[in-house]
Amino acid sequence: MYQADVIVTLKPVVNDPQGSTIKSALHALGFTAVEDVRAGKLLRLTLDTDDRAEAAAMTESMARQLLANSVIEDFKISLVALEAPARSRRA
Amino acid sequence: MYQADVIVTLKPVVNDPQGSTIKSALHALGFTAVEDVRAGKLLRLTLDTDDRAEAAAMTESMARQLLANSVIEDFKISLVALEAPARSRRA
Amino acid sequence: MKTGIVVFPGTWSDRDCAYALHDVLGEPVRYVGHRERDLGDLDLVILPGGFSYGDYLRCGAIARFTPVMEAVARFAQDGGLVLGICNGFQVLQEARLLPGALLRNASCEFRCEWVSLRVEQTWSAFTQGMRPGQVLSLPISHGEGNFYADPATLEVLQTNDRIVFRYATPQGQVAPQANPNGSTAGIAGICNARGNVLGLMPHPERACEALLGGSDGLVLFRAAVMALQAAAV
Amino acid sequence: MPLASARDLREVSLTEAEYRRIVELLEREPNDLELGIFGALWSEHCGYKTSKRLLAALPSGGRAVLQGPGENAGAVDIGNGLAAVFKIESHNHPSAIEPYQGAATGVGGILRDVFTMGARPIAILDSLRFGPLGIPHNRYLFQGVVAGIGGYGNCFGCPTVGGEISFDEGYSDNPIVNAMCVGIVPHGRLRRARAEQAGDIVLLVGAATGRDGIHGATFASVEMDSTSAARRPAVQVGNPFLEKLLCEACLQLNELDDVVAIQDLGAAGLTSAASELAHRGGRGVEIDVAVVSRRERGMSAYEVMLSESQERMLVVVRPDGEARARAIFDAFELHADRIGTITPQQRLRVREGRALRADLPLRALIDAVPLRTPAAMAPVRRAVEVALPLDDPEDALLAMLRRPNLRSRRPVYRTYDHQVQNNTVLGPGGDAALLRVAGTSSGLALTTDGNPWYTSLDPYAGTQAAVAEAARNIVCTGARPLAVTNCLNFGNPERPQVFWQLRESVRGLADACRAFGLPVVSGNVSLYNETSGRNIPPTPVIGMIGLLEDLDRRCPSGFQEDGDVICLLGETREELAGSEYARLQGAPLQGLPPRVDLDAERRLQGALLEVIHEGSVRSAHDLAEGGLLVGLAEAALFGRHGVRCPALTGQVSAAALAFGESQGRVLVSAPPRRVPDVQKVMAAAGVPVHALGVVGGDELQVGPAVRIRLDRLREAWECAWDTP
Ligand SMILES: Nc1ncnc2c1ncn2[C@@H]1O[C@H](COP(=O)(O)OP(=O)(O)O)[C@@H](O)[C@H]1O
Ligand SMILES: [Mg+2]
Repeated sequence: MYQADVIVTLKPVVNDPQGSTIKSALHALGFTAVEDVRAGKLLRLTLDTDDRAEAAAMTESMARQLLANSVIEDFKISLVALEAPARSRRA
Repeated sequence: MYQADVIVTLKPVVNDPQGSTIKSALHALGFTAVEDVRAGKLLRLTLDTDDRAEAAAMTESMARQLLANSVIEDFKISLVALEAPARSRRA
Repeated sequence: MKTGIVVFPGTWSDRDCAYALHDVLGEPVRYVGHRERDLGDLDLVILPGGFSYGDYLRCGAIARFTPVMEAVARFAQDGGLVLGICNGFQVLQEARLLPGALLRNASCEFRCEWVSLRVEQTWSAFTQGMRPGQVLSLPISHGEGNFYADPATLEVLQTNDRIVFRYATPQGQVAPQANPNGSTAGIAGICNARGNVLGLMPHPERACEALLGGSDGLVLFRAAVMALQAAAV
Repeated sequence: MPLASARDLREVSLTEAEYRRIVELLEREPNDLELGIFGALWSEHCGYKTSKRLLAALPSGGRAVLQGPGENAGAVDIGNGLAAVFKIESHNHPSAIEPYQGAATGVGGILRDVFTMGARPIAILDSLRFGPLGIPHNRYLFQGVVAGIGGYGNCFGCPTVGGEISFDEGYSDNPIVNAMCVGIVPHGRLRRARAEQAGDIVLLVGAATGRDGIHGATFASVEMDSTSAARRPAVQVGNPFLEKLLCEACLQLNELDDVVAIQDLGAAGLTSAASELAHRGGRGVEIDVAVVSRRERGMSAYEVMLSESQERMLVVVRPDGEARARAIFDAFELHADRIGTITPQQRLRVREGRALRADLPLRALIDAVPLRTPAAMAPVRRAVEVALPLDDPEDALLAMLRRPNLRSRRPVYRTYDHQVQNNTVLGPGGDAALLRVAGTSSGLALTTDGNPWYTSLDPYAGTQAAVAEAARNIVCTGARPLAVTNCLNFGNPERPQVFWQLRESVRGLADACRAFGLPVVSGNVSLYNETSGRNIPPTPVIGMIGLLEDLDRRCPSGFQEDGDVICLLGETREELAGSEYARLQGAPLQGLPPRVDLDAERRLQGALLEVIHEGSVRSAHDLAEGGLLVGLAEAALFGRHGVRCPALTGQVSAAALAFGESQGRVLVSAPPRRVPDVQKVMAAAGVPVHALGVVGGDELQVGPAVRIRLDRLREAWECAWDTP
């Protein structure tokens, strides 16, 4: 089992209304040292494979096809091998 | 300058309609090895401080106050020291 | 003119579109399910508004992979008329049938209100018979209608006269205070190079009767009828 | 010697006497699961044990009533063979801890109550109360709740067309979030959730079941370890997308004759839904929890039976119809578990595979709920004269228009889709919303009303005022009031003053509805709105629907034409207690609220309908919070027409004249030649008419003291929400 984290962020040239709204809210709370906020997404996938290369290829392909839109977004993948949790261990 | 990434995820016990819908979509695309999808948020903050401890404390406090709701969400912080980018360098 | 109205899981403007075309304009319509692959009998295909797949992940991202979208792509390729309204516009972009993307509204809030649109070109299938500079009053209802395209794409849209509608004041002035969502250059609707595929954020199907506040939406649907009649001759 | 410890009982909110009663009814000790089931069904939420006796006094019958209280929602005839199905419900507690999801799932719950009856939801209204916006936490709650309501309704595709919002210290930390939903169904397709035939199949459709909303944190310790509390989410994430699919599927199922009942899962989940469904039909039900699709591993029978996971439905079908029903679920990509059957014995039997886990008589669970009548105590009240100065009426008016309680709600309702479905004739912003009944020329008028200050001063009169105001709002559109739903939001009824408030309020509701001939066909009670010992103000919310047979006879609330004569209908008294002006002046909340004269109100409303229908008036706007000057300003701003009036005169103080909130008053405008018609009808009904001035210009001008350009008025009225 692998856990694949896909972090999807808006390309730097695309402006980020959500980030700016959050930044203003943080300033209003007194966190004036915040210079910039960018909002992104995390998609945490649990993959039923023990082959790291396969997990990586699969995730890359999912990110390209569906999880990120290349017109506006970039993505980054990180993989962690998982101990199969007790609940999914098969007898 | 520090960059603080705050990853906000739904607590494992909370239902994640978005995650399950994305999972079905991935299955429909043929990625049947996907066992689970959980959707979360990334907030990438740029902080105007060179003090790591201060950056950490500030981010923690922002996450608690605004960025995550502890009733349904968990958060995780990671910090990276930044080269001050040209635009914010002061003369 | 026979119109097909595509229904994705989560679509909700399907019934409103059917009402506008069938009940108000008297045109035959049929619903097209998201798994259908045959659009052979249709002249116009509408991708209506709504929250296909809950707008989870990104608006339109999941819907674009449904079987019907392959058929829509072929249909557009063959010159059929395709109209994407609101969520339908987002689906068309995700499917790369139209360029650009729609970001979260600059206010970060959903907006449901009447806006004024300036007609920017009159050569596409959906604007024939309109006057350049004509102002239409239509409702919007979206949280992610902030049009974005990179500079090169914008340039292409501009030079090929593919920007169809811009948000404007009731007097027809394109101005920041008339822009409800922060769209680049006030863009509310664009078409493809051939002019047979149009995507727009406002809801013409909600503006077909004085009783509900206005009937400028009919101008757009009638233009499509005219374009088809002209093509048939 | 009972098996259950005091702690176990506390966790299922049962008293020892109630426990003894259970043992008596069962003639044995209940097991843990059974005790949990009793706790749930005998709870305030499901069993209405504190309010049931009071609610029995509400009038609920009448010619138009197709379904009174007792089903998922009430239903009334609206002509053309159609029924309107509607109900209001609270989601206060979840909204207090997670405002977005709390409010969103509240909307989800009320939508299900309506489409469960076979009706297509056509409108949502939201009635909201918060603490003052100056306090950041209240602002956070406000923003989250509004976003959650829009988030769910917009995605689902049902327009949010009305509601109300008010702010008062009494709601700090304990917001009130009530949502009302209205749907439409042909009479013959109105569906009741009752299973009358043994052998029918019970399907569970929609979301998988998780450990959501299970009470009794450490109860049933045998089955749960110490980490179980951490495993229980306090709030759920709403899934409006799934709900939309469920709705469309249910509406299609409703067309099948083999489908005998549809019931949503709400409070106490499967336990309550299955029991009520079977009990209403005089049958029993047997469920196998092992078959239920789960979100998590290791859930016990107790957790499955009491889970309150959202977006789930029970569907009962004839055995022959199962395949047809499944074809519909498949088309919507919904999975359905066959979890049980309807049985001849009137019992709830819960199995887990082979093992029988619970076996309880439904009569004991549902009919035998022990009712409570707590002590009631009226507070000591004195009639205090409230006299207030009015130095600068112009400044005062601008300040009033900026008040969070009075300012324009547009920043809120423009975040709600209020047009989808193409029937919104008058959307939010006026007195009541008006929706076309699709396929007909008639309209439905919808409103919610409630004034916490009047009910604080006098819950009986305040509740009557709410009914009267709701009816007046409906009548102002030209529609005739038809029926009522209500949500009773109160503090802890174990406190004698709170129970007294509840009792008085229900009495006021009953008396007012009787006087207007309006049936109460549905409603909801939310008690224990108490935070750190502070109870909310008594907050009954009235939802009302009205019928306008001919939409061409509708009436807008804003002034329409220059030269029209503005008339005030009704009587203005020296009534400032509980008013927004009193709050602006910082006066303490004391005195008697504005008097409600139900007879005068009825005459006014009857006469107003007459002049609207004969076309004598071009606009009608009811006077409520803020009184006459605020009402004039609103009608001017709604209609984008100025106003010219000579100085106001009357028998009362300047402040009461300008900003007093006497009930039973409406502002109308009429073309000069129709004014005599208005006067004649009003005279016949004994309703006072005062010609105030004329429509025209781009200013609001009232005597020499008030002269404000409309754009300045608008600027004040449309100020941003976060201006405290
Ligand atoms: N929460 C809300 N949701 C939708 N509409 C609202 C909401 N609150 C207020 N409105 C609309 O704003 C208008 C004015 O509200 P309010 O001041 O409460 O009116 P009234 O005093 O006539 O009841 C009404 O049309 C109402 O429907
Ligand atoms: Mg009103």
